[in-house]
Amino acid sequence: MVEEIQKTIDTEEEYTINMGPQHPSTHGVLRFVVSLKGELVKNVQPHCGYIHRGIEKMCEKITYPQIIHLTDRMDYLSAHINNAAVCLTVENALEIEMPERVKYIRTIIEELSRIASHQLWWCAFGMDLGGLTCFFYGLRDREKILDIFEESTGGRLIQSYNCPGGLMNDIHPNFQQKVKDFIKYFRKVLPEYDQLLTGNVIFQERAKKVGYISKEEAINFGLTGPSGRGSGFACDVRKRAPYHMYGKVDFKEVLYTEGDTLARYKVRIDEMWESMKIIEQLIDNIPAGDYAVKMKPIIKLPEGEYFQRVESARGEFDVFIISDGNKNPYRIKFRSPNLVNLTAINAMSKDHKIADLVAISGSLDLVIPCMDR
Amino acid sequence: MTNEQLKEKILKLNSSAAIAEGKTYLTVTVPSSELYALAKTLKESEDTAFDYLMCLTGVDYATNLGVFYHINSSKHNHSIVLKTTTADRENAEVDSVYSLWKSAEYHEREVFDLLGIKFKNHPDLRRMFLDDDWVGHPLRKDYVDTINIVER
Amino acid sequence: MIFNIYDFTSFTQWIDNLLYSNLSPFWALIVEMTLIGLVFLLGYALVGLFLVYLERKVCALMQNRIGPNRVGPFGLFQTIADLIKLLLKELISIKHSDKLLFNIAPFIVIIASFLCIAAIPFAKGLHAMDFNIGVFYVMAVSSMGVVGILIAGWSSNNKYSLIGAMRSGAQIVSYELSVGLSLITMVVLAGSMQFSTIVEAQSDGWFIFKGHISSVIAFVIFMIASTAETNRGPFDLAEAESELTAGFHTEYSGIKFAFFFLAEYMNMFIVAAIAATVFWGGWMPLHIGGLEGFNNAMDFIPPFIWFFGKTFVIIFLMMWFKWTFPRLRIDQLLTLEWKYLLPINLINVLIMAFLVLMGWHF
Amino acid sequence: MNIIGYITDIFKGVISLLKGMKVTGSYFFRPWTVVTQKYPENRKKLEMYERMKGEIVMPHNAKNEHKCTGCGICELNCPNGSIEIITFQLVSEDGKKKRAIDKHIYRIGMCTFCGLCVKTCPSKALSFAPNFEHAVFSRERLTKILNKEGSVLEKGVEG
Repeated sequence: MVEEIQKTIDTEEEYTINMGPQHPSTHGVLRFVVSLKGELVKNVQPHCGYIHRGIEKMCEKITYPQIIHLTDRMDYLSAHINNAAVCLTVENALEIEMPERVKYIRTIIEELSRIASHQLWWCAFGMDLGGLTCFFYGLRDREKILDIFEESTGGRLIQSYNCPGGLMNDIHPNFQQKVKDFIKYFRKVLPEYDQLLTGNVIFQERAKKVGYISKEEAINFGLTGPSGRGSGFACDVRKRAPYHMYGKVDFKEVLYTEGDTLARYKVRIDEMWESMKIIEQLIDNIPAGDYAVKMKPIIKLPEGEYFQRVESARGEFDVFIISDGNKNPYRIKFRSPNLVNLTAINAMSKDHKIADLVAISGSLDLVIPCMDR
Repeated sequence: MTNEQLKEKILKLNSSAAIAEGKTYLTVTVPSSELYALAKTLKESEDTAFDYLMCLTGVDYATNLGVFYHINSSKHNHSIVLKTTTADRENAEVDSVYSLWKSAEYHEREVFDLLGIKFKNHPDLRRMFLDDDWVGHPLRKDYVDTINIVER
Repeated sequence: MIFNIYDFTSFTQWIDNLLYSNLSPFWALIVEMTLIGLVFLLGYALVGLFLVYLERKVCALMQNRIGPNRVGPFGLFQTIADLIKLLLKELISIKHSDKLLFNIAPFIVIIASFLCIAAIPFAKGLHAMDFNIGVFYVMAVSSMGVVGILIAGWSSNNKYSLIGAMRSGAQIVSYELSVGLSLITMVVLAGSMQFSTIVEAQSDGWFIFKGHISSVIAFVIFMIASTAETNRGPFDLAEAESELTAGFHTEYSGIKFAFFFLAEYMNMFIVAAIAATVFWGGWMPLHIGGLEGFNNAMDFIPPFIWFFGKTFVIIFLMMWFKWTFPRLRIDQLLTLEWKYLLPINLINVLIMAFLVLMGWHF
Repeated sequence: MNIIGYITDIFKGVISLLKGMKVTGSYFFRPWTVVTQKYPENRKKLEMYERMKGEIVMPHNAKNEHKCTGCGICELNCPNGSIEIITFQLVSEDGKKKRAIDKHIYRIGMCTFCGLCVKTCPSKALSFAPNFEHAVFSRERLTKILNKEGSVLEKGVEG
């Protein structure tokens, strides 16, 4: 296969290199077949599927509560958001209204996972550009969120905290205090991120005007999440189709119009601030009540098609369930934001240097297990 | 536009379309030969402006194969579901919407890979996740793999 | 002058006389060279290993980590354990590679850095070779290392290696210019290319103070350019692990990799030593013209402590750069050199020449 | 090229670089901010959160009694088939036949810690334990039998 591609694109001046499946900057097992002319990238062909586990096929054989542990393992950096998407789909299909407490807690934990995910993205992006120290600062602060998760949910990376009908267990009594402490700490540390990387002249030069994509193109390519908002595409599902508590809290949809790597970077940094704002509005007012509603032991969705959009840390994550009335879905489709965002990489990185390809793929924040499913 | 307005508009465009009211979105079922034309008008006309393809799903209905298009307008923020089916399971073919929405490229490759629906006019239709020499399409209901799939 | 108590001239002279009185001149020369070679080889390995340890510890502290702490007290023997591991590792030979070039490349790199040490004055009289063109010699020899890197990248039969090597070539060819010009600025001030003369000339104040703003600019440029020349820090494009996996030494393993590794750290040491010698007075203690008491007190600190102290401060600075900044892109790297460093440098040489001409330096 | 812009560019760049160096430097000179831990040495002091999903255990009381009735709901709910329950018929004193567990087999190598077995158990016989050191030298040792040797069903728990 490689030979075939090589033959078609290897002209006298161009040559191909394989970036991946094992490559330090692809954060997993994604393979880019890059054809280069000197150091200029002429064509990028991504090859996916190195960790294709067939989650959609597996889901057709298991019940709805069991799906949760598989969605955890898709976008493992913001696992909670994926779970909430599936739970929301099932709950909306059954027309069960969640108690306010569940909505509050889900929103808070979703925002915390968004921060954690952006932190990890920040440090990995810094590392892609060669600033190794970023990696440790990001992980250091992410650890604090993981500790909060662990205390309440029992899991650090993969929490399996949601279930159709609410939450697996109530939050830990320390939860509120710890979240407040974290926000206080993180408000102090986040400016350090800016000093270390954002303001740095080398970083600015590396990121500015690299991987430009216009708003129209971004919409056409389906770029969502911070990658789309960096181009000015107002695609935040939290605003456009509110779920949980997002309709009732006050937050800004971060939009930049530059459409380059720096804009996508800034969107994520600003989103961390916005997430903290959302959490602060909710954390003190978690209403008392049940943490879950009583569900039937075997959940069966009525026949029909159910579609739910949520905003994951990387973009729009959609769950599409076709039910035939059984206890397991007839067909379930997860719209992975990463896979769609990857579509644009060829257009973005054309005629840039190979070092820019690394920066661009870093700025799209690709999580390969979510892409491959 | 509200769902009612959309319904009217679509019926005006294509009278043969079957429109079902879903939970939140309208589901418009059209024959596969008319889908591309309808999608094109929906995308290009000013009052609908469906410029963003959210999701493209292939389904195996045991007798026929179906494709769902969840489309949204970034300008008006309304959404609609297009659906088409083909009865030909061996040589299922649907027009590609790549020329309308570029995000369809990988979606369609994925559907081709896992369900075996071919997309006409797709620029680069090959397997997405599986090896090029893989036999069969795993998401089809009649796909058998006695070694890796454990039936309980 | 009190610092003569630490003068090594008589010691080296004594060894020299001893050898020449007992052996024929030819054999005396051979024995002398072997002795110096052995001493340097040992010092080279020790300094190299210590630098690796230091780098790991420094970056660990900057990154909120502990760093090596298992082997020996504070992990001091970690690098020795690493060296043993590298010695025991398999040397992988690659199909379709140019075997001869592939094998000699690490040696060229390490020899180039080894040759440089010969010219560095560690203390008064502790000097392998006091060339009268010392500065010129160091520049000439140190740029030989790039040949090894180019050969390594070419012979590996790996496109990543080749890209890395080509980047390294472009980088060193252009930054050589800045290193040279910034050193020339100081040579203008010192009026000599001989390291011993340069050091002696700083006995009443280091050149970085003597040459006003001009020598400060030269120092900053030298730091930037020399970091680039050693393929370190924000300028490690030849390795660029996030882009090219490991650049020119992707295909090397075992002791050959260790050679590249050691050479990188020794180059850093050499560059820092030259910076310390030319800008901060080398082994010369901190002297301020006119303050005799202070100068005498400073003289009690042995010169090699001054030398290594200054060198390690500069090495720390280079580590600090590396662990703070993101990497540049190849075109930005060349832009920095040709659009910023070179013009500034040329103007700086003129300013310095003017200062010396007018006698406005201290 | 604008000469003033050229010079201000240089100064702005240098200042931004110094800002970054301030951050890393400040951490370098504050070694007490180190966050990593020496893991195997601090094993004794490690405090895990009580809810941590380390492994699934079946709590036994002082009289070596557990609460598992052998109903098999956990086995049904486990998505990976990591639980297997072997039961036998127990004839009680008054002649009634009752189901009791012989072995509650738990394969930790297949477990994904989704928590469905713990959540759905009607008699709350299973729980998570915060033990996380599961590395063993052979795969067989990852298969565990949760009920202890000679344990019986606790009085008052109905199957």
